[in-house]
Amino acid sequence: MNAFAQIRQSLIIALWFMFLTFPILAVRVNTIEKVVEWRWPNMIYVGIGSFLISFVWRYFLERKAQGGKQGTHTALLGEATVQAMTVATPSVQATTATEVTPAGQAGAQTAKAPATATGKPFMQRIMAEPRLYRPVLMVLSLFGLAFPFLPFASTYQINIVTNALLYIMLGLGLNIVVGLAGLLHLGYVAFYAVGAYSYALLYYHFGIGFWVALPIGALFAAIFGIILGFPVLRLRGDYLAIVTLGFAEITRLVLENWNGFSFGPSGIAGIPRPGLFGMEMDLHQVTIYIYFLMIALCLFTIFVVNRLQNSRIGRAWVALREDEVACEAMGVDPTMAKLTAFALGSTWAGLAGVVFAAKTTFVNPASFTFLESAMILSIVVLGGMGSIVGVIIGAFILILLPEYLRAFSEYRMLLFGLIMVVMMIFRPQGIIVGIRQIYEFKKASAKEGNRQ
Amino acid sequence: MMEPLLDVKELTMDFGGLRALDKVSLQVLPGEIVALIGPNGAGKTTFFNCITGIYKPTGGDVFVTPPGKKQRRISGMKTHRVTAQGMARTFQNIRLFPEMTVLENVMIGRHCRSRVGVLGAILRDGTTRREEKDIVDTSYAILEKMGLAEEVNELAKNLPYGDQRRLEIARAMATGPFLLLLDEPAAGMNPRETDALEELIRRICKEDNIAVLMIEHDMRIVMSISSRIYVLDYGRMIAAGTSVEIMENPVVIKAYLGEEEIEDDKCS
Amino acid sequence: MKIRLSGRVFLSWIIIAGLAGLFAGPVAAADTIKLGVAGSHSGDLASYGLPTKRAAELVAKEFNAKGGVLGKKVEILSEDDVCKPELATNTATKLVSRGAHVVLGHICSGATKTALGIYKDAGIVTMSSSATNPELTQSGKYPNFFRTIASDDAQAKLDANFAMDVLKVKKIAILHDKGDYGKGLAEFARSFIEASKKAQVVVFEGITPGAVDYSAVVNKIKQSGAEAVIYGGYHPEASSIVIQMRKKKMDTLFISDDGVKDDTFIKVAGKAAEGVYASGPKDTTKNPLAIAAIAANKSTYNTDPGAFFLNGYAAAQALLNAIQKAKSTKYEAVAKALRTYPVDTPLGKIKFDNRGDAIGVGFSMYQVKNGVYVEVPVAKPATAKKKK
Amino acid sequence: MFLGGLTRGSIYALIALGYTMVYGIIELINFAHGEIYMIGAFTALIVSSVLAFAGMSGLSVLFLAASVAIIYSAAYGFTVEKIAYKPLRQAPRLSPLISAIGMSIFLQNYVMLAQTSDFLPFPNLLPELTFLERYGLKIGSSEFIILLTTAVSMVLLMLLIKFTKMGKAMRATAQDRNMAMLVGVDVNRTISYTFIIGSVLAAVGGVLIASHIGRINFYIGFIAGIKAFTAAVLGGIGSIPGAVLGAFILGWTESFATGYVSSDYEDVFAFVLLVLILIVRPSGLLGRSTVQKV
Repeated sequence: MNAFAQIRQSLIIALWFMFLTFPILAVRVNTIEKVVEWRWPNMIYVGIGSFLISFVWRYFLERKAQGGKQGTHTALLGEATVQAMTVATPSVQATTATEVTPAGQAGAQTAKAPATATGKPFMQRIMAEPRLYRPVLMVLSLFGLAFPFLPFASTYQINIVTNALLYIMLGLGLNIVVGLAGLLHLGYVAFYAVGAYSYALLYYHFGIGFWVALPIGALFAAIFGIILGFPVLRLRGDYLAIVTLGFAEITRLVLENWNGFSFGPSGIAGIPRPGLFGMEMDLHQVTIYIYFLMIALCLFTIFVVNRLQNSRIGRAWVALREDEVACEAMGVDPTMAKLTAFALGSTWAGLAGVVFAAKTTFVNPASFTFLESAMILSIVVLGGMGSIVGVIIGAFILILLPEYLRAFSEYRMLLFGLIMVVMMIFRPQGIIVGIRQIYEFKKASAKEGNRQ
Repeated sequence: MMEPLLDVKELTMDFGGLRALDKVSLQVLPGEIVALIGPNGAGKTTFFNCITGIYKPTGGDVFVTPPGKKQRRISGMKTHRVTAQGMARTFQNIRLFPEMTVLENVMIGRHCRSRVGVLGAILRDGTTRREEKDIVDTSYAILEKMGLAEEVNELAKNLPYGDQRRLEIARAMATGPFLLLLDEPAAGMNPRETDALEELIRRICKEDNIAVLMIEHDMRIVMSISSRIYVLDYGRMIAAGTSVEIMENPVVIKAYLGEEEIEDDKCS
Repeated sequence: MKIRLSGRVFLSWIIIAGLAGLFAGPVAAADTIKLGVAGSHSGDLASYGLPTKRAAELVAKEFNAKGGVLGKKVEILSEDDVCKPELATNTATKLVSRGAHVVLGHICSGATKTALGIYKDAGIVTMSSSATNPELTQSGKYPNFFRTIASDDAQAKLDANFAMDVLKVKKIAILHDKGDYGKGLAEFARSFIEASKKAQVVVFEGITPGAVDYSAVVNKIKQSGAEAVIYGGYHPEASSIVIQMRKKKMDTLFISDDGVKDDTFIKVAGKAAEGVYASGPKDTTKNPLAIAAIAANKSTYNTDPGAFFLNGYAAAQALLNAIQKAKSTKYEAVAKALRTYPVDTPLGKIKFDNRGDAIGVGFSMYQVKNGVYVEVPVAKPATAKKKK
Repeated sequence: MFLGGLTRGSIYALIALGYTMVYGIIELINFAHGEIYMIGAFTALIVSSVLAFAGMSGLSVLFLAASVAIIYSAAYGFTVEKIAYKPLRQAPRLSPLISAIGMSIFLQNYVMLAQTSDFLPFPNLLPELTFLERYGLKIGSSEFIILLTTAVSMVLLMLLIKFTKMGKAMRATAQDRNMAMLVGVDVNRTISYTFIIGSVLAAVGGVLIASHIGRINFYIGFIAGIKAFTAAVLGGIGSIPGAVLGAFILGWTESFATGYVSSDYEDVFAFVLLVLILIVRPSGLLGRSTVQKV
C-alpha cells in the first residue's frame, strides 16, 4: 500500500473516530444545572491521536501477518515493550534461563541445549547464555536482599512492593488455570476472598493465628474450587468463563448480605499481622517482615509452578489447552486434568487471600469485585500465558506503575482493558514467551533407551 | 479362528434424523492391516469417532480383546478410557499440539501409561524421576523409529506436513496400543512420502505387532498394504474382502463411479 | 539436583527483589508540621473526599497566615485511597513514611478501619470527617481515632425516634443499599425500633444500587401497609424509590439520612422529593465560622462546599489546635489535648470524649419544602401534614 | 409484579438478542455488548438534554435522541468488532474472549472518565399515554411502551432474518462460515451487519430502560449485560426465540424472587439460574445441542 493511500486511510479513520467519540468526549451535560459543556479540544486530540495510531496499528498488523506466514513468533513488539521498561530486560534474561535449564527430571539424558531451535526470538537466544545473565543476577539478588534496608526504602515503598509480590502470587496461581490449562477463569477473586475470609473468621471465632490459618485457608479455597469445578468443568471454554464470573459475583453478594456469617459490607477489622515467635515489631519492622515473607512465598510458588509445568501433569494441561479432543484421544482424562488445575489455582488464591487479610488487617467484600479478577487476568495476559517470568514482570508493571504515576492511576482500569485487547491482537503469547523444555540426547542414551 | 482384536457389531449412529452409520459390523484380527474405504461422506470418520468414544453410538456394540486379556465392551466408554484400553488413533485433519515440542507431543501419549500425581511432580522423588526418564526414553525411541529424532526440540507447528503426519502416528504409538486407527494417513503426501509411509506402517505392524485399521483414499497404498478391505457407502457396509475381491465387486465400482463431488468429508 | 534447585530459587528471588528495588523512589522530608489528608480524591466517591481536602488546605493556609503551628509551617500531605481498603493500606503507609504528624481521614469507614491499624502502630492521631461506622469509636480498638461527625447509630436513633415519636407511625419499612453506611444505619434503626416496641418493622430489605427497577420492593412496601419508610443509603437510589412510590400514588412517608440530605436529591426527584425527611448534621448556617469557611472555599476554589466540608474544616482545626495546645506532636500529648481543650469550629465549640466522638456534634431532621431542605423540630410533632 | 417482570424481561430480551446473534454467528460472547447498551443510553441522555436546554420538548426530542443513540450504538458495535474481534477470527477461542472482556472494561472506563462516575438523572422521554389512565395503577405508560417496542422490534428482527438477503446470509454464516464463503457470502460484511443489528437493539433497550428507571451511570451495562447473557443462555444461545423466552423467564424469576423472597439477593437469583442452566442443560431451553466436529 503506497504512502498516499496509507494517509488517506488514516485520515478516514481519524474522522471516523472523531465522529465516534463526539458525544461522549466532546459534550458533557450537567442535567442538574442545565448547562452543556463543550470540549472541542478533545476532538482535536482524538483526531490526531487516531490518525497516528492507525499507522502504528497497521504496521504491527502487517508484521504479525508476516510472522504468521513464517510460523515463527516475531519477538519485535515484545522486545520493544521490554526495552521500554528499564527493569525488565535483565530479569527477562534471568528466568528465561531458568525455563531453558531442564528441571532435571529426565536425569542423565537431559542437559542444557544451545537454544538453536528456529523461530526462537533473538533475545531469548542470548538469555540462554549463562555468561551473559549470571553477573546481572548477582547484582540484582544483592539489591533485592538489601532493598528493605536501603535509605529510600520507606515503609511505603516496601509495602507497595509487597503488594506487587502478592499479585505475583495471584498471577502465578491464575496462570496455572488460564496460562497452562487454558481455562478462562473470571472468578478467581472468589477464591482469594475465601482465603481472606477463612483467616478473618478463624481468627475472629477461634483466635487462630496466621501460620495455622495459612494452610487452612489454602485448603478451604482448594475444596471450594473442587466443589465448583466438578459441575462446571464439563462446560465449553466460553461458558466456563461466564459461570466462573457468576460464581464470583454470587460469592461477593453472599459476603455482602449474609451478615450473620461475614458481617456484611462493614467487614471484619483488627485481623492480626503475621507474628514471628511472638516478637514485638513496630510498623516498619512488620512491613519488612511481610516483605520477606512474601518473597519466600513467591519463591515457593515459582518453585512449585515450575516443577508442575515440566511434569506429566503440566504437559497434560498444555496439551489440553492446545487441543482438547486430541488430548483426550491420547488418553488424558480432561476432567481430571482440568480439576487439578482448577484446584491448584484456587489453592494459591487461598494462600494469597490469607496473606492479604493479614497484611491489610481488614477484609470486606469491596476488595473482591470483578475488577480484581480482571486485574489479575490482565497481569497474566500481559506477562505471557504460561510464562513465569512474564507474570512476574506483568505484576510489577501493572501494580507498581499506577502507584508511582499517581496522576495516571485514574486510567488504571482503562489501561487494563486496553492491554487485554492489544496483547490478544498483537502478541497473544505475552511479553515473555513461555519456553518449552529442551532435551538433548547422546546417541548412546538413545540406543539404550531404544526398546528393540 | 483366533479372537478378533476389534469386533464391531451392528454399530448405528444417528444425528437427529440423519442416519450416519447403519448397522456397520467390522473385525480386525491380530497382525492385520485393514483398510476402510468409501466415497466422501460415507461415514468413515464418523465410524472412527464412534468406536473411539468421541461420539456416543446410538446402537450396536464395540468389543476389544487386548492380546492376552479377555474381551471388553468399549462402546459408550469415554475416549481416554478407550485409548487406555489400547486403541489409539490419528486424525484426518492433523491435530497435533502446535505449541509443544515434537518430543513433548509424543510424551503426552505416555500419559495414560504413567501414574505420577501432583505431589510427585512437586517433590520430584525417585519414582517420579524414574518415570520421567522412562517416558523420555520411550518417546525418543519411537521418534527415532519414525525418523523424527532430529527434530525432538522443534515446535510441532514448525514441522513440514509429511513429518506432522508421521508425528501424529508416533504420538498414537506412544500410548502403547495393540490397534492403531489411522484416518487418511497418506492424505496430501507425494508418491515418495506415500511409499515411505507404507513401509513405515508395515514395520509397525510387524516389529511391534500392532494391528492397523486405516481409512484411506489413495487406492495404491490401500490395495498393496491391506490384507482385508471394508467398503462403506452412505453409512452402510456394502462390501468386505481382499483387495482383489473388492476391485471386482460391481457394487463398489458403482458406488465410486456414482459420486462426483470433490467437496470435503463433511465429518472432518 | 540440590544445587540446581537452590540455583533456581536464588535466581527467581533475585528477579523479584531486583525488580522490586528498581521501582522504589525517594522520599521528601522537611521541618514542618505535616497534616496528612487521606480519602477518596478520585474515582466514583471523589465527591465525598475532595471537600475535606479543600477544607484542610484552607485551614492550613489560615494557620500559616497566623505564623503556623509551634512556629512551624503546616504542610498538607494529601493521599488518595479511592475508598478502597486494599489501597488504604498503601495510602496510610505512604503518609507514615512521609512523616505525617497527624492524619485527617479517611473518608469511607472501610478504608478508615484498614488504615487505622497502621496509624495506631505508628502512633499517629487520626481524625475522620465522615467515617460514621460506630465500631470505630465504640469497639475501643482504635484509641488513636477521633471524628467530627456523629456515628451511624446516633443518626439511626434520630431517624427511628423521629418516625415513632414525632410522626407517630406504627408500621415502618426499612430499606438500605447494602452498603457499609446504609446497611449499618438501617440495622441500628431496626434494633432501636424493635427495642422501643413503639412501632414494628414490617419490611427490612436491601436494594441493589443500579437495578433495573425497584417496583418489586415498592410493591412490597405497599402491601406491607407501612406508613413510613426509613432508608439508609445515598440519594441516587433514594430518588428513584421515592419517584416510583409517588408514581404508584403511594403517600408513604420517606425518612432518610445524611446521604440523601443533598440538594442533588431534590433536583433529581423533583416533585416527588416534597415532604421527604432526611437527617443531617446540625444546621450551622448561622455559625460565623461556618459562613467564613464557606466563603473562603468559594473564593479560593469557586465551588460549593460539598459533603462533609465543615466536618473536615472542624477536624483540621481541632487537630492543629491540639498540637498547638500540646506543644508537641507526640501521640499521647495530642490525644490528651483533643480530649481536654474545647475548640471553636464551624460546627460550634467541640471537644472529644474518651471514645473519640466529638461532643456537641449531632444531627437534626430536615424536610423538603418547596424544593429546599428546611430544619424541622424533633421535639414537638412535625408541622408537615400527613397526606392521609 | 408480573408486569414488572415482563418489563424487565423485554429489556433483557432486547439486549439478549445482540448476544445471541453474535454468538450464533461467530461463537463469541461479546462481553462489550452491555457497554454498547450503556453508550446508547448515554448518547440519548446527552442529545436529549442538549435539545431540552435548547428549548425543544415532547416527542421530537424522544425521536431525535433515540435515533442518534441508535446510530452511535451501531457505530460503536461496528467499530468494536473491527478492532477487537476481526483480527482474531483465526485465533484460539481464548483470545477473542479475553479481548472482549478487555473491550468491555475499556469502554466502561472510557465513559466514566469522559463523562462522570456518578448517576445522572435521565429525563423521562416517553410520553404519558392518557388512554391508560383508566387502567390506573395496572400499567404505567412507560411499561406499556417498553412492551410494545420490544414486541415490534422482535417481529421486525424475525422478518429481517427470515426474508431479507442479509438474513439468509447470516443464517448461512451461522451454519458454516467456510461453506458460506464458498457459496459467495461476504462473511465479514455479514458479521458486521450482525453486530450493527445487535447494537441497534441494545440502543433501543438503553433508551427505553434509561427513561424508565430515570437514571444511568457508566456501570449499568455490566450487570445488564450479564443478565442478558444469562437470558440468552437460558433460552439456548444462538436461538432468537430462545433469547426472548429466556429473557422473560429471567425477568419473572427476578421480580418474583425479589418480591416474595427478598431483594437482598436480587442479582444472585440471576446468577444461580445461569449456573444451574449451564450445568443441567448447556444447550438451553430451545437450543440445539451441536455435535462437535472432529
